[in-house]
Amino acid sequence: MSRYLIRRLGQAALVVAGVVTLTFVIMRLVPGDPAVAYAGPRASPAELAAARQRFGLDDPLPVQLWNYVRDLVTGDWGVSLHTRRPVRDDLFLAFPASLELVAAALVIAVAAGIPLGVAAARHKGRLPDLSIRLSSMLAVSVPVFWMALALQTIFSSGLGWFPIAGEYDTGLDQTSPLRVYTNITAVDALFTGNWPILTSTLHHLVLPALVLAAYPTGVIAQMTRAALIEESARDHARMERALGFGETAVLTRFALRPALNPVLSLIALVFAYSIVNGFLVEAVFNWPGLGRYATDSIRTLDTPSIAGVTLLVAALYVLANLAVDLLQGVIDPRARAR
Amino acid sequence: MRWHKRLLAAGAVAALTLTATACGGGKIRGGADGSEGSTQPGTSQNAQNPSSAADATFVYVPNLDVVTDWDPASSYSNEILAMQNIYESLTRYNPQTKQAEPRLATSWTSSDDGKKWTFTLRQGATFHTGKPVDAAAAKAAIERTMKMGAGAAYIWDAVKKIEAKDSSTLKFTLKYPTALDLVASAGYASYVYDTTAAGSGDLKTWFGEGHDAGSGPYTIDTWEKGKETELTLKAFDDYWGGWDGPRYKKIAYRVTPELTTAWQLLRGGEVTFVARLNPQLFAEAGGTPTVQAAQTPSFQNLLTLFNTHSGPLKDVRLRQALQKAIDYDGVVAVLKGAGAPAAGLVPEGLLGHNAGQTPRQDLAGAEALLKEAGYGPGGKKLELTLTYAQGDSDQEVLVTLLSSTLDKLNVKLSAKPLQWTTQWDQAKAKDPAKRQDILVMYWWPDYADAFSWFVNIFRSEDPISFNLSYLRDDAIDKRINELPQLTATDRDAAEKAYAELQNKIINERAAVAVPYVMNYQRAFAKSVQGYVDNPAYPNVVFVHDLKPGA
Amino acid sequence: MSRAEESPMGNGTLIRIRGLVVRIGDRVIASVPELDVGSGECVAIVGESGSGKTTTLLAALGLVGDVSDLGVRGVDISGEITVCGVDVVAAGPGELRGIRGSRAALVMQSPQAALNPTMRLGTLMRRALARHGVKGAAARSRAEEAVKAVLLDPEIMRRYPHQVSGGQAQRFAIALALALGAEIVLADEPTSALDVTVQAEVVAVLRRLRDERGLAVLLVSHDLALVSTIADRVLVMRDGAVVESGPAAELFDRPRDAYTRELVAAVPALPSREEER
Amino acid sequence: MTAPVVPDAAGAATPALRRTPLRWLVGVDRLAVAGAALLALIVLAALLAPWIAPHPEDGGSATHPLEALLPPSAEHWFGTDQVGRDVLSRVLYGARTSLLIAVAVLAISGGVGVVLGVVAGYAGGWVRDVIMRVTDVFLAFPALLLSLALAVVLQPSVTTVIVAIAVTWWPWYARLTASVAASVATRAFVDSARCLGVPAPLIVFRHVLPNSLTPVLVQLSLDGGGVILTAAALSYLGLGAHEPTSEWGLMVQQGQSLFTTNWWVVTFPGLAILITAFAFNVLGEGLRARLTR
Repeated sequence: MSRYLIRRLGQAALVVAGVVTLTFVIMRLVPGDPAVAYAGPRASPAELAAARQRFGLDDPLPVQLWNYVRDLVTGDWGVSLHTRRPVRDDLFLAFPASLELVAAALVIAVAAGIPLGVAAARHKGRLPDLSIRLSSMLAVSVPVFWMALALQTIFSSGLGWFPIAGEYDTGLDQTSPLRVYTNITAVDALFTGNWPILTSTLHHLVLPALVLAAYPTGVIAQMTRAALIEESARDHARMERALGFGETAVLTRFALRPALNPVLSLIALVFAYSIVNGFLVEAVFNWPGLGRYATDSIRTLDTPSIAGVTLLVAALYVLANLAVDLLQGVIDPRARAR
Repeated sequence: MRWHKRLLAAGAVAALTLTATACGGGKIRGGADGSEGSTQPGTSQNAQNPSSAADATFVYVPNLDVVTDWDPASSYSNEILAMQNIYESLTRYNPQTKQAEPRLATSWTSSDDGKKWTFTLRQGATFHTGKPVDAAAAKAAIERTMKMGAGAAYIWDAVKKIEAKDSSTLKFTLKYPTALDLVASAGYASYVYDTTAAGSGDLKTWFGEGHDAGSGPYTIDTWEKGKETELTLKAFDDYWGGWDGPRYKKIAYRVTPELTTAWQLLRGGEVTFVARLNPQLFAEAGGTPTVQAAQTPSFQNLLTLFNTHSGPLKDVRLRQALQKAIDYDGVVAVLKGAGAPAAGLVPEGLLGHNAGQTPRQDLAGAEALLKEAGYGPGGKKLELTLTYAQGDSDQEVLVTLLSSTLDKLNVKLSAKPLQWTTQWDQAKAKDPAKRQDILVMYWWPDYADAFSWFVNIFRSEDPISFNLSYLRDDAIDKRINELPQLTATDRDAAEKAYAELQNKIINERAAVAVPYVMNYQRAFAKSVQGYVDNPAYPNVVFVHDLKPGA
Repeated sequence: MSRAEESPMGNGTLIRIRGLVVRIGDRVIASVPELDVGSGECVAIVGESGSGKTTTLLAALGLVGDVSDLGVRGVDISGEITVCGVDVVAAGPGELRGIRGSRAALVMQSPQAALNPTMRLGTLMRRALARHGVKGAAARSRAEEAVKAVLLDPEIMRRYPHQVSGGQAQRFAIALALALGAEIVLADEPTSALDVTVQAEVVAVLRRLRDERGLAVLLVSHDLALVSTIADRVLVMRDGAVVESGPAAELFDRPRDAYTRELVAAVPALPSREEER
Repeated sequence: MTAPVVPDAAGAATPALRRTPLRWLVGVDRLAVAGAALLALIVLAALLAPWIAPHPEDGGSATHPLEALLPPSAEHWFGTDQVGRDVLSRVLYGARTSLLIAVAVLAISGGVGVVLGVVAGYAGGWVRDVIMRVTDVFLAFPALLLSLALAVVLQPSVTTVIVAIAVTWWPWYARLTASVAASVATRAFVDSARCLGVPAPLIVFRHVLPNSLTPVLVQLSLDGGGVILTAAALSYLGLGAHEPTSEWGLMVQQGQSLFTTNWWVVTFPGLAILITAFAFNVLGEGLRARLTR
């Protein structure tokens, strides 16, 4: 078991190393001189040279890569060209809000996707199945940025049911200031018992989280359905039927747990995907997460920031996969034996 | 099983510690600046109701992050929105009179040759640090700015020496004649600040932590990078301008990149002022009773610079044909008020503006010129490259219309939207063959002086920096070099010189076409009284000048 | 379950099949004119794979097509199947679930695959008992008794399927049937996935339960050696049809059908039933 | 892209069905047929755009600044955009761009992925390890993120979109093919080919490749929708197609601040993306249900 863990960790480390190298290479290919971008359009040659030296742009590429890796490891993710602050600080500020949004979306997706998948599997081949399959295909086909605009126009500005944008009513910072620990507003508000900010945050979360949940709900429903159907065709399901259990019981009480394994791996995949998809949603709802930071970085060709965002999301993805592998051990005892 | 649970728990703890250490643990949000005694529950006005009560909050909606650099010496970016409310310069530009007016300086004189300037400073002004604003402090601030040489510090390039004659007399000696009162009104790098604010500490670091050392009506209250309400300012009680009558006691900057969202916030009464809308939303704002809309011409115009040095456009006839091909009225029509017809290079409101030179589309003329050069319908196909700013919808409109028109004239325009650094790199390429034929970019001056367009864009330079039409003309260079002294000493002569230069550059050399001047389209709450746009300070609202109405 | 007492088939016939034809599409998968299994009796169906023997067994539990993608749509069952007094062909799902497990239990070919991999054996046992109304202490004692009856350590209920051997798993499947009070076990190739020594264990358990408790067994197998040690009567199927049936001893000694002869001849050393006994 | 191929239940009774050609078209495959029909319609619309578009010149570089932002009418069914172009015509021409991108991306990434995957699967050993570790690295980026980063590097254009997406998608096919090819490579006919002295490349491309293709083809049709969405997202962020190309994502981006005032500029291109991605997904799902059984 621990050998499996070590091998798995080694694999993850290898992937992270590859990710860092690839990111470095891509960032070196970005047109334009980062020194110029940093020093500004009116920089003197001396300022430019200083900037070049600061970014180590005069060293040979392998040396630059080595320095880059060394800096990353020691927590120096470089300085953003557009905010002029350490990229790491920027990411720490922006990421919790993104995490909050993505987590909310995934909660919705799991809470809706799995029951829908079960229902579809239960009524396989009949109308409920077809309609669930078609709507989940629709959900994975919708361009999020467009859906975000549409929902915002209809439900916020049209019907006025939800706030237009933002993470919470910023006026509340005055009347009931939030003490931050994790920087995830909903979590901090919950643990410090700051109900005004908590309810406001949840209210603001509804639309963006729903939009962002569309894709994961669709794929989770489809995957749950497929995995359940596969699982319910196995010998053990026949055995459970022969023990007198009905179809619904076989699906939910017996087949669902082994079927969750592929669904879980899918969730890890969808988690990272949703962070990036969230960039597009955040822009529309002005959610103060990584999205705005990333789009600003792209607009200004801010290579250290783009690299930071890329590395962070890729690293999260690797971590999520690792976590899922471990979780699968909890769900499926067979995996523990590997 | 147990092994897994332990591992997962350890992971969760690690993640928590990571975030907790990152934010210092248990901070009050909105109190990023620990020393400034941040907000207390219930003591201040709810930002939700900007229009009520005496100490109302002015909620400004910018579409970009506000602060990248808190140092008044090097600040050269969007933080001007806040800086102009925190810091003051010696003078402030008035676009109506086209002249600098008193701010921290109450009066000034210049010598006949325009090389010696003496400013008399205001009595009773104090910095937020408590120190009085005197000539020595102003000298120290400007000298520090000059010494750092960052951002827009170049505006002081002409200054040879600064002397504090007494506590209220500041004397500048220049290397060459310059309209220093205009320089001192610049939006950036002109601030007077307390250079001793950080004590023995490093001043730049101290600024970077979110402190200020200005003399303006507001001072930093809270600053939280990356949050929606990035920055709030509060009244500086000892401001020399006083706080009589109803005034906004707080300013909040609520960053909202999406125009539609910004508009909906304003319509919903959540914010006070939206700096930028699109024409359609602006029209809607005009028809909304709780909102007022104001449109003001800016000092920012769009330039299409033609490559006079290499490629097909070396032929002046082709450049003139392009000038005639641009659908000026069409662009302005599509922009629906976001852009106004341009007359010459210098926007209205600046010395040098030339009201008569409004260009018109002339397709027949363009066709004739193309024919003469062997191109046009029936002739050779002319292939041109153009670069413009990625993500700028207004430039995109121009480019779309231009390529549509040129298509009919047998000119194939291949237009590329690029990030500025890329666009600029390509334009500066050593190999002329790699440069574009047409470059589209905005230009605006760092202080209210038309000289900026000429010295930066049309004076010969090597290596190339902003002379992106690659014009090399000794006669033009000579005239450009004469401009500062004329501006400083003889405004009428300066006016004439500007007119002549524009004729030479636009009509004779056809180095550039100016499709339109940007208009600012602001929308703000009905309750705001006394708002006047000042294009010399792009997007800045001088909040102290306003009155919160009912 | 009290239905056992009020069974309408007082004469101890647990399975009665008459004129059963199972079709999928136009193809006849299994056709059995007559088959009866009485209480305490062991009837075996033998034949090569694809002969329709498993289909016949599943049809008795109403489980034909339960895993197929087409569900009931493609499967057509005609004829009469009565199991523990329930008309399986006509019965609704609720009625079928009433007899499954508690009166007629299934033992499948691949022992571990037949047990849910994510569930401890005890959990499965507990849920199955609860499904048939046995809960709490009664359930615990019944489970323990049943597990002991198949010669397993009750500790095994704390394990997952992948942690037990094939023979243990198979005996546990039989214990499930015992705990639920089944009168007949329908065993589909119960030993073919097991080692030879383990096979003997499982067969021994089945035989003992039949002898001691009167448990009826419908055994499907291709293994004539196994069948000969336990079956009272035998049906031989080929290509969906019954080619020969009769008492085991008679059939092994004097196979009438050519195919049966082939089968019998193929078994290297068919042990004499007399010796075994 | 995200959902791995999960074979539906394989009942013992089904083989008989596989031979009935009628079932292929009706029965379970109504989904695939519906998806294919919808997609065929979109392809047809794209091919015939110059003839069926009411204002074909608007699909290209024409502009009519004086007819800007007209609401839908008999003359302009979908209204006009900021510079007066017929939105319907641009949506039809946009189908060309989107389908071109989808086909190019799938061809490139599918081609590269299949070749590398077959090599990895057949060769095994360190070759497989190296190729798989490289795909691991690529797969550690969410596809849109890596495409974004690449699109930033390259200058915005349709080609950029194709390259940026293809670079991030090939590893999926490499993975899939490698696992299928590995199992095909152990089958008897490959062994016998090897024993007969058939050279390795020939075995790979004559025998292993054709037998590994089916799941890849299913995956390709499933991924069409994902490519369309990613391409639209890139153009929406200003990293893809640019004026005067008709592209749906670009149209949404250009019109997004007009949603409350001129809804038609955004709504129709958005719907076009939705429907096209949906058609690909329905087709892919239908094929998957059919072919993996």
